Amino acid sequence: MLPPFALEEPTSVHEALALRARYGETACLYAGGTELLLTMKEGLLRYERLINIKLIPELAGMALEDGALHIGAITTHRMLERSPVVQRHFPTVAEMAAHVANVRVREVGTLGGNLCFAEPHADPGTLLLVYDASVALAQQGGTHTLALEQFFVGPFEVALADDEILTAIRVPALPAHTAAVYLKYGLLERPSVGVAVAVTALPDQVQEVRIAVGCVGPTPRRLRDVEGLLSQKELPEVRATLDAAGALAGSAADAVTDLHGSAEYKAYLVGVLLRRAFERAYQQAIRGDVGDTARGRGTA
Amino acid sequence: MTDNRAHHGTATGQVLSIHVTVNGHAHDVLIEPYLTLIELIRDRLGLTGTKKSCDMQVCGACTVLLNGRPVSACTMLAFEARHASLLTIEGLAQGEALHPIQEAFIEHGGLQCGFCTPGMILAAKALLEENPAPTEEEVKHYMRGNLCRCTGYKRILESIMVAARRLAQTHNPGVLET
Amino acid sequence: MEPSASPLHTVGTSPQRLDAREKVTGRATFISDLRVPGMVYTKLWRSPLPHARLRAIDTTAAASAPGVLAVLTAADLADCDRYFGPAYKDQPILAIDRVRYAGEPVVAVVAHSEREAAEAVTLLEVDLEELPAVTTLDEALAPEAPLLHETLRPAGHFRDLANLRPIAGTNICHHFHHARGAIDQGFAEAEVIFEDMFTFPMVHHYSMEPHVAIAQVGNDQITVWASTQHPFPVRKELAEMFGLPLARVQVIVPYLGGAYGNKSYTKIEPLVVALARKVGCPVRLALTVEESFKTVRRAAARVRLKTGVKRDGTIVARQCTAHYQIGAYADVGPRVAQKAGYTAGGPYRIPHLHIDTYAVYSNTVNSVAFRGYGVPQLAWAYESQMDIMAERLGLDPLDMRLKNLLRRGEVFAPGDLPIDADLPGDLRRAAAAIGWGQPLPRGRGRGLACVIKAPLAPSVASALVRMHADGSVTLLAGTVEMGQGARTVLSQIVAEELALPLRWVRLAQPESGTSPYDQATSSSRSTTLVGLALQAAARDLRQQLLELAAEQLQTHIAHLTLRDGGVEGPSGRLSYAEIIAQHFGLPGGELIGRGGYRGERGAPLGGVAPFWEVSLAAAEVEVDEGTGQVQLHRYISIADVGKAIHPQQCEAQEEGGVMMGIGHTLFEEMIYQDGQLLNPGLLDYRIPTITDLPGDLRSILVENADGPGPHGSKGIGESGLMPTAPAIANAIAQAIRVRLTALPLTPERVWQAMRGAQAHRTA
Amino acid sequence: MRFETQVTVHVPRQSVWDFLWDVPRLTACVPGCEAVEEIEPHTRYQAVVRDKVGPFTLRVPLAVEVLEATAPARLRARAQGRDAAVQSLVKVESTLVLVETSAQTTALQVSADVTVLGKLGTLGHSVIVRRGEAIVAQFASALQAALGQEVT
Repeated sequence: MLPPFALEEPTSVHEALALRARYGETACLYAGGTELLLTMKEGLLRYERLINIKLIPELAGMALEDGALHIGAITTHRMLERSPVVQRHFPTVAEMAAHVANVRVREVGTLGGNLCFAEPHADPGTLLLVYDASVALAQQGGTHTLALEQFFVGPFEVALADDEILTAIRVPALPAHTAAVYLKYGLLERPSVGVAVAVTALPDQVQEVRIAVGCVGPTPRRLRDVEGLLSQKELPEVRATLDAAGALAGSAADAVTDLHGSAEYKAYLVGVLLRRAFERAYQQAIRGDVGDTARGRGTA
Repeated sequence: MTDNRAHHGTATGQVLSIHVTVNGHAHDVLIEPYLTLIELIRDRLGLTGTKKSCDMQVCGACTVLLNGRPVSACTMLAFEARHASLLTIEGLAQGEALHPIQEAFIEHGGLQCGFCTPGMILAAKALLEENPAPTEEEVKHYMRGNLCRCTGYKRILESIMVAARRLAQTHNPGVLET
Repeated sequence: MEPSASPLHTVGTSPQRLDAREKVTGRATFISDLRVPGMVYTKLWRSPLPHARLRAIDTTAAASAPGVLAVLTAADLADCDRYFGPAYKDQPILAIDRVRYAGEPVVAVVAHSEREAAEAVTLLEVDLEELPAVTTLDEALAPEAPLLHETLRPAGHFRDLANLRPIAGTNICHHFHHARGAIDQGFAEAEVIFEDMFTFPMVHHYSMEPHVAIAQVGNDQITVWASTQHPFPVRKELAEMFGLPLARVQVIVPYLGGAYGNKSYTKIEPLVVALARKVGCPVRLALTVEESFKTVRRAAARVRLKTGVKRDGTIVARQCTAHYQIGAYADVGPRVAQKAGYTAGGPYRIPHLHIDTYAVYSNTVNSVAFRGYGVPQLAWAYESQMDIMAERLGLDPLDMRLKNLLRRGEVFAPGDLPIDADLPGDLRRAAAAIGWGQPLPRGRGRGLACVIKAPLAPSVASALVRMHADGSVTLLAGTVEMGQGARTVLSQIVAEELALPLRWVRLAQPESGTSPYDQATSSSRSTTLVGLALQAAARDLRQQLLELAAEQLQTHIAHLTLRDGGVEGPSGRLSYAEIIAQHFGLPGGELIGRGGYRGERGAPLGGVAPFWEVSLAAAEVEVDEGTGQVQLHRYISIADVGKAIHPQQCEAQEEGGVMMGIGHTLFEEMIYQDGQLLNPGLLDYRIPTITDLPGDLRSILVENADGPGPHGSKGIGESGLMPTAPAIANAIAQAIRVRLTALPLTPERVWQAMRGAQAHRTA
Repeated sequence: MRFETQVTVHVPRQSVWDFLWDVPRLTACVPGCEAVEEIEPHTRYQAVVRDKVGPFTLRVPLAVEVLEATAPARLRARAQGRDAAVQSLVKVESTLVLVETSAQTTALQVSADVTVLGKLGTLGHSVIVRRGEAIVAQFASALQAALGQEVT
């Protein structure tokens, strides 16, 4: 049962921003509502108004723009999962989307909503970090972009001001000879550990490794120190470093003990998934079939 | 608490008039913006085939098809059904002629207590419209969000695989649609 | 019209479930779908604290909230007996003076809508004075532990609980002791002695439909539509609490959306009745899933086993000490400890046996009946220890079990039913089916387990078969259809006796005022024992038909047979309709057959087991040595069903049981912290999904027609989940040489154990 | 949930002890602590604490009770209250131990047993654990800062 609220339905970003400005904290943007409505049913959040942004054409649609994928904020996980464009050019993103929660949540939940709600146990943010994705934030003044990495502030907390709206997500294409892999792991409904790795490599030559970890810490984050350990190296050296890198990643992940498991175990799992993800990504990178799979729950 | 009630005060008045097609029948209903789809279906329209269990989009008991897409009625706002075609379990059979998925569930023991069955069958319908010849792995992946505590799933999986084969045989699965 | 000559001899075939059509079309009515005219709604204020004194309750704001009809506390219900419970009458309708667990109902708000009731609940001000709480076994058993109950009032409901043994000054509400042979002598004879401890967590039934009840009170009469497996015990309890004759309490039970024990005996019914009495209109209480989590669970257990064996693997002695952590109120906790304790030796020949089990109160959610009734906790221990012993003795776990398994006809306990199954044969089938002994790749292993359970005994069931003027019949029996398929199977049994097509047979939903008495829809007893009562009723009716037909056809009964809905003899055939029409002189009236079952008294627990529910399993797993994750490749479940009345449903029951068992084996656990349940919902409490289905899940039905039920049937409702945990743990031990003694076997536990073993080896 | 931390301040133990009873200044160190009123000197106080995790705000009127005051070494207090809106109950039992590390320096050991009951759990256990850690740490460093001014 939901506490009562009124509904606003702007049809343009401009209109939506005006409503944001007028109602401030007493109103909340509403897209898929999969997370928002749950917490409202629990009585944890009460708003006088929900601002439904699904009628705003500018927020819809996906397109390739000079190699980068432009994703409208109200694009659902299912759309990502099933879009031929995404499947062809960003197969790992499509695979990841295909394993978000369950099909009903994917049908309704939006990428923009997922990123803005910033529930720590989520998949998309982690993977998109290794693509150096960015978000477009509209204000009455105009729109500015922010690196996704800066967008995540804390659990349920993002760098989105009360008078702003996230309009789109931009996902740059991976460099040549690069493959990304997303592995997640968990026993409960929500993932406990998510590790994304993008590897740029030629046979036996690892040029660049990008690593992001999610679910474990307060927010998804890039692990640049760990990336440094593995980049610009010959394969044998990288393999020899993987255990150390895994350990470092584990501690850098800032895990806490909770219902998903002990901090110790989660830190360890980060290392395991990192090693497995690296091997897969490397193999694909040198085979030249970029992208590949984000694997589902418990199939690490 | 008083501050919360103040909240309501400002919000309660609004009523939305929506047009929705439910199981092929057109309805014009007045709803509050905060009414959930399951409240509309069960309490206002009296279609109690849609079941409520976990109330957090995990179990799938309240699965209904909105324009053919599976959604959790428990955590969806009723106004989202505006101008849409809604299919609940009551609308799946054509009178006394059951849908092949319903028949398969009966023949292969895909149900016991029956509480998860409406959602299970509707999710299976959405799956088979999207992927008429799924592998067992594809069925498992799609149906992961529909829980059953009685059957152990084996016969649900069988039922869906059999229904898929039967639907493939009937040249135009569309005829069974509402 | 004549009943069509559609195929008879339905027993042993798998006709479509009689409830299937309703259920796939959404027309089946569950209690949560019922609307009674004038019905109002209630929501409850529940204690956030695990143990506290109720200082004051301020209801003024809530009482004046929109739509509110009444705000009631225990004080408002003083005009009835406010306590209930099947073992002890220790549970108040609403908390009286004290709350004993986090989630205990304290105040009820009745309003015109659920929404108004829920809003008003948030306006209640309840002043609680926190008291020290015990939420673990250790805390509850500590010498100075705070006591949950100072005095106890036995309910006298169960014959086998005639002598409850609480231990004064402790939280132990029942101590069950059972011994055979002389334990000291046994251990003296033993060559090797094993001592191990195993733990089993609190787990939740998660029936898809949470508890719900609607009560209507008036004209000196109570009507309750209740989600209960036990309409008759509930009727008795309500009659006692509200001072009415049994005849004035009507408990009606439509379909249940799953139960598995969580809807056994009395739960929320007294509350809705009490509220309906106050507000004067029908009251509905539908629990949310979170509330069901705060209403029922399985008893957690800590089991200590000391087992003495000969080097050749012969078991000579066992001492079992098991503590069941029950909740704040006893419910059936004491009986769970006792009935399960009675079988703590397992299906094995153990000359010297010494068993002590205890039911221990704690400030947690009530532990109630749950499929397996305390046996899975003990089987987890004794079947795990069996493999520990085999490994240490250098024996094959299969051989060691075969050596000790009781044979058919052997005494289980003096005065009780001798073993009525071929256990070694069943175990060999399980082993063969899983390819026992064949080589496996690294990281894989196989495990076995066999379990025995004693059903409810002695029990009582009665039944009526009404044949209408056209020859069709209505069956009246107290069995609740909760998914197990009773309506179909019981109808098959009668259709068989009366040579009627299944379509002509209908089992009415249980209504305590009109359905004949049945003690319980539980303990895997319905097909067997209610089946016997209905079979007897059908035979009574059959006899009446034969006698009338003999008279009407002027021949002797011996020359008559029932076929295709009629009676045939040398001189001709009469349909049942014709027989009835001739008898009454008009196409009306009806014939009524009566039947009953009464269990045999005696045996150590007061009733002789009508049959032994035995269950065997074989599992093959693969362990991911990186993550500790366990993957189930194959699972074989063997159920001794005696005779499968409906083979498809017997196999389905098994499969469902196995998956439920996989849940408590691999991930299910209710987690308490600071006296509060942290995971009362599906985001953090994980039950099996279709992706957890083992690569190959097979159930094998053993049919030796050696059961007491119709056509030699036996009950198997609980069989599937009883051996799951030890079978899987034994497979894990074979796969990675690591032994786990605490459930669930989460990847983290497996990983920790692997690390521990590694450290141990390297050290 | 138990949280612990320790800070050292360059202030004699007695002055630290005195500071602890300077209610306005002490409560200024408690993150999110709004109004505080003294019900009974050195024994009972009423405070309101506000906390925020993303969009989730908690506003709890707390009844504070001093359980033990052993000058100048040890102070134990219990605070309890409930946020009706969020249907959650918060209990904090905190202990401050003052150890004289030198005539001029004192080690402050801060520990808190925090219990959060009710709906808030839905946010996820980890979120609450992190907030608890953060709050205790902030409190300790605020104390350090405030006492730092003392010496200058």
